[in-house]
Order: sequence, then structure tokens, then C-alpha cells
Amino acid sequence: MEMIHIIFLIFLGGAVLTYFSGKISKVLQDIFFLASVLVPAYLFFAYVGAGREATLSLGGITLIWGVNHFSWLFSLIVLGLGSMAAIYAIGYMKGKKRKGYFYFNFILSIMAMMGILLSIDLISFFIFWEIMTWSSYLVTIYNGHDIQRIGIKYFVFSAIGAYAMLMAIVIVHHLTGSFLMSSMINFYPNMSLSMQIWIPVMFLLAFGVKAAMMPLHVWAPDAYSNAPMAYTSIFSGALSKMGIYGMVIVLVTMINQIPQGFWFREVIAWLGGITAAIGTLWAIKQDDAKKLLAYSSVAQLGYIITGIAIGTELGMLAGLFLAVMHALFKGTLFMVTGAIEKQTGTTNFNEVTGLIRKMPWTFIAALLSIIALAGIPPLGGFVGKWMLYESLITSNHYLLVIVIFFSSTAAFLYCYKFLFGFFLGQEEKEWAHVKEAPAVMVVPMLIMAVMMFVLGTFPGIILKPINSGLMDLGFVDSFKHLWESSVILNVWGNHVVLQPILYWIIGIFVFFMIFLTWKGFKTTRYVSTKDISSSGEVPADDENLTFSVGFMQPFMRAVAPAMRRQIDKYYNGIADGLESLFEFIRRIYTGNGQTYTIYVIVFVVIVLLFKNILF
Amino acid sequence: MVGTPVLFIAIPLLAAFLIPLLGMIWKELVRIVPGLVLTYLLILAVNLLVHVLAHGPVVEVIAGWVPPIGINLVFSVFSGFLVTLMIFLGLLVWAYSYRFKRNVDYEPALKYFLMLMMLITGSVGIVLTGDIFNMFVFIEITSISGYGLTAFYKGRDSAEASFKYVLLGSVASTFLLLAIMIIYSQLGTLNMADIANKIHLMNPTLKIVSYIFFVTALGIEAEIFPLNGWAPDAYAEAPGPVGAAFAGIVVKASVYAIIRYTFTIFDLSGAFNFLIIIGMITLIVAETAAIRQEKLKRMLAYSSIGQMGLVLVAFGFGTEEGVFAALFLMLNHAIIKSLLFFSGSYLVYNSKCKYIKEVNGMSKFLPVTSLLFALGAFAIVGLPPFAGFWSKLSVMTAAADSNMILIMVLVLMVSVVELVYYLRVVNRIYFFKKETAIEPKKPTFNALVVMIVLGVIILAIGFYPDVVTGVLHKASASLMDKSQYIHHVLSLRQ
Amino acid sequence: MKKVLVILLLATLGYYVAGTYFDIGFGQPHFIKGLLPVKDIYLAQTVKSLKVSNAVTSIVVNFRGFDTLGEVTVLFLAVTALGSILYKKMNVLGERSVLFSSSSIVTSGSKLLFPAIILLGFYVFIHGHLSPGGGFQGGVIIASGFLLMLLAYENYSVSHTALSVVESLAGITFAGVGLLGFMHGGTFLQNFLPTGVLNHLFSGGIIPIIYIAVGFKVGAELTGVIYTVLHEKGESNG
Amino acid sequence: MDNTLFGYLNYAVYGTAVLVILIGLYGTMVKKSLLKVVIGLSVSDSGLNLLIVAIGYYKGGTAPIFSPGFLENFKSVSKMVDPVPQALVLTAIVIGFGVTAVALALVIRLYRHHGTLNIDEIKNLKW
Repeated sequence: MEMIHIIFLIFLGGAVLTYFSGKISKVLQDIFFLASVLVPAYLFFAYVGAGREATLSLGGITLIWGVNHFSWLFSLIVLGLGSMAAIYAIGYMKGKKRKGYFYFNFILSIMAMMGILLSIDLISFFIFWEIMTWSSYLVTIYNGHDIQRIGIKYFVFSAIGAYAMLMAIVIVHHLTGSFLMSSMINFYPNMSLSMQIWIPVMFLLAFGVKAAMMPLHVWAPDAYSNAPMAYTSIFSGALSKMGIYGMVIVLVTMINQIPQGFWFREVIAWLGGITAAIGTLWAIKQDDAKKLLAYSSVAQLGYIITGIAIGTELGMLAGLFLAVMHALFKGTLFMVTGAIEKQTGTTNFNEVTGLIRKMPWTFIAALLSIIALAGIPPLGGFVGKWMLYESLITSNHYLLVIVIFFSSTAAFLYCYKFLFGFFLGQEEKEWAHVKEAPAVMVVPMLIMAVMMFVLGTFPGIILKPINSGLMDLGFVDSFKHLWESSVILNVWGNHVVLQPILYWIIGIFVFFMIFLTWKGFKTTRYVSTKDISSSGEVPADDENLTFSVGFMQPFMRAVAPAMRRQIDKYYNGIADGLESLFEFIRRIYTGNGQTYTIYVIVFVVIVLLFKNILF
Repeated sequence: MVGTPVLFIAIPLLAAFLIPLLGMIWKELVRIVPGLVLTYLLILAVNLLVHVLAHGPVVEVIAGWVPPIGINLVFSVFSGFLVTLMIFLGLLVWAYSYRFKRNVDYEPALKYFLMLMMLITGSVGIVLTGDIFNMFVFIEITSISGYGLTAFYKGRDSAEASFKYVLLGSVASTFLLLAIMIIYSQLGTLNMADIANKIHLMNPTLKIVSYIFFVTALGIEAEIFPLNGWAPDAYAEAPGPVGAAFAGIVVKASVYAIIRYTFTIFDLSGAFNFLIIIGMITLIVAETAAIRQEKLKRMLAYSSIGQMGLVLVAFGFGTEEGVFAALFLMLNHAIIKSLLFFSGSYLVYNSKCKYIKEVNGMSKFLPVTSLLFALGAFAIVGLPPFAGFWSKLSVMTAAADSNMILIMVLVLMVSVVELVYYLRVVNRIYFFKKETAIEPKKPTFNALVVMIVLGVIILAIGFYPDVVTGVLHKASASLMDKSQYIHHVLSLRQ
Repeated sequence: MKKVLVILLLATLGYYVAGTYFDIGFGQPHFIKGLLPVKDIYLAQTVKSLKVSNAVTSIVVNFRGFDTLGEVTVLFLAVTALGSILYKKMNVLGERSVLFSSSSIVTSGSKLLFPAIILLGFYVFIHGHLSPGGGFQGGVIIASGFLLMLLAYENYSVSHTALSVVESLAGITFAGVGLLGFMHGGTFLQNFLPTGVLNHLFSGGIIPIIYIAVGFKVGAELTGVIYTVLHEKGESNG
Repeated sequence: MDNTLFGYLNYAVYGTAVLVILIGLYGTMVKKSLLKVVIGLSVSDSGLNLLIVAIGYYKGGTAPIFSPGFLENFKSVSKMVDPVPQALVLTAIVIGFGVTAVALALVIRLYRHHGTLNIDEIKNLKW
């Protein structure tokens, strides 16, 4: 029995134990929950190394698990973010109903993600992929809100993707006689052209759904915002990265091998760019923090997809670095939202304002992650975005640069909205009683915020594993110092750091800001929202004058034509059409026994008439 | 001595004739004796199956006349596996329906258990027999028990459902007899192995016509699309456990019959593609009809029909892999659909119309039943790590190896539809508010035990499919080996 | 419209079915040449090993006796299903609806005929292995005797318990004889009695025993069916 | 097929049997009254039985009964008609009877429940 077996057993047993221990004691349940996430995480990093393989033979198929540098990188995201989210969830879930249900699916999701990363054969990859889908689906419908639409939409998209993948897997098995990923990759150059195109397409369909790539993203905003925030942080932060993980593998090991791959990559890169633009625009429009972050996640995943699809070394580096950063800052932001939801009961910008003094630590975490999200130095997001631009420009994707640049600039708008809407602005009496979230929720957020800072300053901590991961995939053949291709990074002894010149600029900027703030504080006077008059009118009590009401109206009017066509509507149209078709099919069963008898005769006669063709 | 196949028929028949007498002694005996008989048969079946796995098929002759003169029963790995499965399910159905309705009088109880036992016996007979006319007799035993069981409840529309069943069942027997007589008039024999041995001598036109009639007749019982008008009604109106018995036992027997005709008896090359076509149409129509259903049991019925279509498709690949996949599907379908019928019956127990919306919020009142229903729903749509996944995987593998890309696409698309309607119901059970004032009924102890046993089996197969794959591989090999079958039956000497 | 469609469909079906059977041919040997049809074996073995003169009986009861067991079960199940379908909670049997009562000629004539009919029935199934007829035919004759009585006397009653006891005992006899053969000779329904001399009443081994059991069973079951249906009270919307 | 009277009989017997089956099926599929539907089933059963028995017939054949005079004359065996279809038809008749009885019982139930025998009005279960 290998360590990987033990890890999976702990996950599984822990999930079941956690579920049932809730019947005995809530504290015990929390302890079991934490243990079944943290213990495997510790075991994994302490004992599992590359080269060891664990096998399990099921139904005549050998499932093989092992780790390489590339999957280790993503395991870092999953287990790191997962542990943080697990600690956070203890606080977040306190006093909520269906706790066991939530914990159970949380653990299973982590297990499934680890399973995906550790899978060496395609069947266990698929199994864990499906477990991940249904466990995340179950959490998505946790609060029972509009689940027949949101939940089913998520599951249908996932299932379509997963089934496409299943088809690809069995076709590969038919062609190669093996379920091993490596044999698929080795055989790929020998396949017929149509297979060379269709198999990656089918895989990308599955990965594209999870990574919320453009025409397949419609489930994401609803599902992200509907799940409990403690889960959404791994849903958006880690689970969507499974799509990225798969995409990288497909792109590197398959699409890069064929001459038609160029067009593939272009299309995916453009889809990523469009995803980013659409996600950003919709995010600006939202009044609910959950929705805003959900759309923002879609947009950020768009950047990542663009980065990895460009195909240059720097682009890949940028995409993967952004993936890690996205896990950090989007995880934190969802946690922040969850903390606010927990303390105030709502996440609507129009209702909650001025929490900066009530929840200062939360604010700091939010501030840092917003800075990272917006790509402002010295936090990690900057490094990633810079590399992305650089790779796009060096590979002559000028139009794409404009799209990305547009959406990343527009992203400032929602970043600002998030920060200002919740924390700044006037204090409302309604929220006077609000307290800081419990330490168990704040500490994970702060840890991750610090991580963002560290990674922004020393990006090499992540860039080096990315480099060796890509080497394991065969993307780069020897230990190239990928980061050297970017002008923003500097090697300092054994570390890769941000260019020092930036720190001078930042330092001056920060000094200036502190100076201004200091000056401002002296003259600050706290008033209520209603303490204004415009054109001599005094606002009524029930008028909502919160900062974010009607936020960016002119901008939204300007981009309205672009947003009128929702892809969602097309899907709904298809679904409605299918349902009426099915209703029609149902009417075949008229309820009259004689009609059924006639069907029998019709069947016989038709078969008799065509018997020479059929037999 | 491991027992012989004929006991599967003789013992239940003897018990069936005895039960009315025993009922005069102690009324509870009419409920207990069928269970005892089924338990005995299960032990017998398992024993025989173990024996057959080691030593090859057991062929039993009746009345001392060797085939092709007399009737014979064949307990090969393939038929033995199905028989074991059916009897196991039958035992579960019996245990579940023991005191299903507490207030049922003595007379109906007697008749219910009699007919249930004969339903199982008839299906077992269909699978075991090696004679085409004998199969007709067993089909009729099964059908008549089915008619009676469908119309068991008063006050509902059960008589209407049963009447449709009778109508189509009679048409089925007409076609079956026409087909049998064509075969007999040409080959002068009714023994399957003998026919299989001589079928190549037959005039192709006659052969094809008789095959068509066979498929039509058996297709009515096996719920192939244009022939299955009776099925949704009968499933919906019959008592809950009977629905499970239909889905798990009767349909399996009919599908077995079609498969026996296609694989062993006839040598038509086009028959396999024909199976794929009708199976595919059945699958698509049934699953798409299911999504718009308003009644729970009707939805389950359509789903069951669709699954049978998929089974036919898998058989239609004609490869050993396909047969393996089909058998796996049949096994999973039998277990999972029974669980769904069992738990679904309690979810809508006291409701008059059994609407799907009446399951809303039932998880608060029936937590275990709801959980098991959800487990069944997850398993039947083929989500890992539950039992349904492995059969779906094997179907897909078999399809890929037969180069049936279009079939794969269609099957997977239909799977999405299936997923949607099952998830909708599960969502209702767990996340909707209870709307109606219908009082939920707690499952009886034995029903709960039965459901939990089924749930455990689903998990066991899901986590460790090897518990069944070995037998399934041998069973599919035994079906594919036609000459071996003929040899085993015809080599018997007086 | 529907009728035209149905007629067209049926015409096509008829074309194929009739065509198929015309191909087979009527009144002439239709078996493929070179094959030994089982009927030849049956005809030879009927005399040789079973000592039964009616070949149909030997096929029904011995060669294909398993079918007959099934057939008896079908009948038994039909009665069971009938009882289950028409079962009513309060009064097991309703009042018979009688339009007008029979005249005395009918009643006394029926009384006179009844023993004869029953006797004929017994004769037919006891001699099933010697002459045309058998258990099913005899049973039907017996049931028709009861039908006559039920029609003639509006309050003629048959004991339901007695019917079901007869039915069960006969069924047990059939299955039990089969099992005895199983114990004795190794196969179900195997003959374990001396076969006697051809064309004697006591010949054919177990065949007469089974046919007598079948006769009783069919008679009881059919009577039961008639009785149940006759006492079905015609209340609508019940 | 020879052109004698017997040749036409070939068509006549099978044709009649098939026609009776079809008439029965027609009744089942078209007639509105439940009773007529059941009668249709019964009629098609009869046609079927006729067909089966007809298959066993041989030109100039005798009943398959070895009455005392027949015993030694083994040539007569080949003149006997095929007994197997007769045995089968016996089973088929009994089964047909069983089905008809159940069907009629159901008709009684339906009439009790719906107060009508019109099959078009008994359509509570559909779609």
C-alpha cells in the first residue's frame, strides 16, 4: 500500500466519518473535517514524491496514480487553498444547517481534485473528474435557491463535457488498447488527421466547461455565486484550475505536435480573450459581490486560457503563474465575501457599506487581493499580467493585447466597486453592530494575503516549480530559466525577484498616498449617507444612496450593445425547444390500447417491408 | 449433489398449488411460504452457478427424453447468472412487499404472493428452457401473473393498464405462435439447440419472417419502442414492488429470449444491426418521454424502458465485449431500478396520483429512503463511483471497439437527458418545501432492510466491480459460444 | 380514416403471413428433406416405450409434459388473477342478477342431464390415453355440466373451498408425480410405473394419473371461473 | 403447387385461417366496445389455432391414434397426420382461454369503474 492509497482512504473515510459524526457532536465533526483535509495534505507534501506509483485494479482496468512536477504544482494549489478554505469553513459553517452534507462534499471535492492530478491513466482521471463534478454540484445546490435552473445547468454542462471526454477516452482505448495517458500521447502522432483533431476537441470540451471558457461559461456565474462562499473559494480557485490543468496537458502534449495546432491555439486564445472581456463587463454590472466575483473569476480564467494557449514559453509561464495567483486572490476574495455575508447577512453592495472600521482585518485581506487582482505591483497579479502582455506582444497578437488590456483596465472598475462598496463609504446605522469575523476565518485570509505579497516579490517560488512541471510535460526539454525571458523579473542570488526599480516607484507612490491619507484624516468628518442635499432636495429615508447604486451608468450604457446578446439565452432557447420536442414525443403514447396495437402492426409491417434491407 | 435446474420450476409450482391449502391452516403461511421457496431457490441457484462456473453447463432433460425429443432446461453460466439475479431480486421483492400494505385482506394477499411467485417462476422458466414452445408457455405464465398483478389495486386505473397489457400480450402470443409454427413446419423440431443446428438449411425468407415475428412478440414483453405502450401504464399502476419485479425480472427474461434467438438460434447477420436500431430508437424515445413526466412511477417506467433499449444496443454490437457490457447493464439496471422503485414507492406512498411534485421535501420525513433514492438516481445515470458507471464505461468501450461513434454520441446525449430528470427529482426531495398535506409513510422494517441491502450492493459494485465482472465475463463467453451450447444439449444420449 | 389505415396494414401483414404459409404448403410433407422430424420419433416411441395409443396424449402428457404443467399453471393463474381482479372487500360474492327464473322443464331436465354430463367428462379424461380427448376436454365437459346447473338454478352454489381444494390437490398430484419421477428415474415427469399393455385402460404409466389430475383441475378451475363471473354484481362506479 | 382441387384447398385453408386472424385483429384495433375488442382477440386466437392444426395435416392422413386394428400395420404410421401441432394447439387453446377470462374480468372491472365500455373514454393513463 502506497502513501497515495492511504491519502485517498483518509479522504474517503474522513468524508464518511465527518458526515456521520455530526449526529454525535458538532465539535467532533469540525475536528474530523479539518483532520481529513489537513492530514492528507501534510502526508502528500511530506511523503509523496515523483516516481512512486500506486495502482489499483478494478474491473479488469488498472488504475495508476503517481505524481510528477506538473501535477505537484497544481496539488499545491488544491491542497494549499483547500486547507485554508477548510479552516475558514469551520468558522463559516458554524451554526448553519446541512453541515455534514457540506463537509462531506467539500472533502470529496478535494479528494477528486487530488485524484485528477494524480491520475496517470485516463479512467481514474475520468472517475475523479465525475466525482468532482457531482460533489461540486451538490455543494452548488446547497442553499436550495433556484436549483432546478442553476444546479441542473451546471451539471448538464459538466456532463456534456465529461461525456465528450469519455468518448475520447474510449476511442483512444480502441486505438491504442490502453487507458494510459502516456500511451495516448505516444500514439497521438500516428492517429489519422480527423482523430488528431477530434480527440483534443473532445478533451477541450470537458476542460473548457470546467475552466469556464467562453461559449461554455454560462453555468459559472450562477454556480459560483450560489455555492457557500467557503466552497466557492476552492470552486473558483482550485476546481476551475482542473480545466486549466487538462488544457495545458492537451495543448502541450497533443496540439503542439501537429501543424494544425497553430489554429487550435489561436482559437482557444481568442476564446480566452473574449471570455475575459465578457466576464469583466458583466462583473461591472453586478450589484451582488458573489456575482461580481463569479463573473470576475470567469474573466480571470479567460486570461489564464489566453496565456496557456498562446503557446510561447512566456505565455505558458504567465498563464500558470496567473493560475496560482488567481487561486490565491480569488480564494481570498470569496472568503472575504463570505465573512461579510456571515457578519451582515447580505452581500449586496447597495446594502452594506462602510465596514472598514468594523472589519479591519478583512479589509486588509480584501485590499491586498484586490490589488493582486487588478495587477498592481508589488503583488503577484502584476507579475502574471505583465508576463501575459509581454508574451502576447512578442508573439504578435496585437489585437488580443487590446482585448486583454481593455478587460484588465475595465476590471479596475469592479475592483473599485468591491472595495468601496463594502468597506469605504459612509457607515450605515444598520451595520453598527457588525463585528470582525472570527479569527478562524480571518487568519486564512491573511495568510493568503501575505502569500500574495511574497509571491509578488519573489515570483521564483512559483516560477521554478512551473518550470520543472513544464519540463516534465515535455514543453521545455532542459532546465531553461523561463523567467529570464521576461524583462520584469530579475535574478537575485538564488531568488527570482521583481525588478528593484519598481520598488522605488512603489515606494514613492505609497509614501505619497500615506501622506495624503494622513492629511485627509485630519479633516474627516463622519456623516450618514443621507446627510447630503442635491439641487436643494433632501433625500428621503428610504432612498438608497449607497455609493454603488447606479455605479458606472454611462459606461454601462456605452457597452450595452455588446451585452445585449447573452449566450445564456441561446442555450435556454435550445433547452426550451428540446423540452417541447420531448413533450411531443411523449404524446406518442396516446393512452389508447388500440393505438398501441396498431403500433405493433405498423412495426411488423415496416420491418417486413424492409426485411431485405435489414437482414 | 448440487440440485438440478428443474427444481426452479417444479418447487414453486408445487408450492403454488399447496399455498391455498396451507392458507386454510394458518393465514400467515401464504405470505411466508413464497419467501421460503424463493430462499431455497436462491441457495440452489448460487450452488448451481458455482458448480457451472467450474464444470460447464448443466443440461437437464424432462420426462427422460433427451433433446430434441423432449424438453430440456439449460443452466449455462449465462442463463444461470440471469436466473440467480432474478431469484435474488424476486426474494427482495417478496421481502419488501411482505406487509407492504398492512390492511390487505387474506384473499388478495394469497393471490398477490401466488402471482408474484409465478411471475418469478415464469421468468426463470423463460431463461432456463431449451425449447421454443416451452418458452411460449412460460411467457404466458409470466404475462398472466403480470396482468393480475397490474390490476391488483382497486380504485385506481389499474384495470385500464392491465387491459392494455392483455391486449398487447395477446397480440404478442399470436405472433409468437406464428413464428414457432414457421420454424416447426420447416425443421420439424422445437428444440433450440436442434434448431440452431439446422437453421442454415431453412429458406432465408421464411427464416427472416419468423425472426421478425419472434422479435415482435418478445419485443412487446421486452418493451421495445413501438411495442411498449403497455409498459408505462403497467409500471405506474402496479403495486410498487411489482414495478420493480417488472423492471428487474420480467423484462430481463424477455430480453434474454430475444438475445437467445438472435445469438444462438438464428444465424442472421443483419439481426445485430437490427437490434442496435430498435434499441437506439427505444432508448431515445423512452428517455426523452421520461423527462416530461408528471408522475414518479411513470418516469421510472420510461427510464427502465430506455435502459432496456441500451441493453439491446449493447447486445447488438455482437462482440463479447458488447455482451459483457449488456449483462453488466442488466445487472445494474435490475439492482438500481429496483431500489428506485422501492424507495420511490414510499416517497409517494399515500398520494393518490403519485405526482413527482409530491416528493417535495420528503427528505425531512424519510431521510433513509430519500438518501437511497438519491443513491439510486446517481447510480443509474452512471456517475462514478457507483455501480452504473462501470456498465456505462463498458458499453462505451464496446461501442468504441465496434467503431460505432454515432451510437456513442447518441447514447451519451440521451444520458444527459436522463441525468436531468433524475436530478430534478432528487432536488425536489431534498431542497423543495413540502406542498401537499399528504402524510408520509415510514417504511416497514423489512422494506428498509431490503432497500439498504440494495444500496450496499450498488456501493459494493461501484467501489469494487471485480465482485461481478468475473462471472459476467464467463457468462458473456458462454453466450457467444454457440457451438458449445449446441454440443452440450445435443450430445446427451438416452 | 383509421379503418382504412388499419385495413391497409392488415392487408400487408396478411400478404406476408399468408405468403409465408403458402410457401410452406398445405397437406404435404413440408419438412426440409433429410431431417428427421421429432414427430416421427414421437409416433414410434408412443407405442414402443409408452404403450399409449393416443399419440397426442403421449405428446401432451409425456414428451412435452412440461408444457402441460405450465399450461395447467396458466389456467390456475388465470383463475387466481380473475379472483384478484374481481375481488371485492365486503361481500366476496355478490347477488346474481337474474332476468327471469327458469321453468321447471329446464330445471328438472338439467338435473337429469347433470350426472350424465359429469360421467361423460370423467370418461373422456380417464380414457385420454386411448381415445381422442383427455384431461382438458374432460374438464371442460365437467365444467359445462356445472354451467348448466348454474344457469338452471339461480341459487345453485358450489363450495368455493371445495373447488380450491380440488384444484390444489390436482395440481399437487401433477407436480408431485413429476417430482416422484425425478426421485425415481432422475428426470422430472419421468415414467416410473409399469406401462402395461397397449390399448388397455391401465397402461401408459403415469399418463392416465396426470390426465385425471388435469381433468379434475380443469373442471374445478373452469367451474370456479364461471361461478366467480356469474356472481359479479353489476354495480357501476363501484 | 398442382392445379388440382387440392391445390386450391392449399390456399383456401391457410387463407381462411389468416383471414380469421386478420378479422380478429381488425376487431381488436378498430371496434370501440371493450367486449368486441376481447371478442376480436378470441377470434384471432381461433384463426391461429386453425392455422396451427392445418400445418399438421397431410393429404389423406389419419388421426394419430393407434387403435387396436392399427397396431401391426406400421405403414399406417406414415399416413398419420402430425400430432405435434395438435398437442401444441391444445396448449394454445387453454392459454387463450386463460387470457380471455382475465380480459373479460378486466372488462367487468373497467365497466364498474367507468360506467362505459367505450374504449375511447377509458384513457386516464396517457403520455
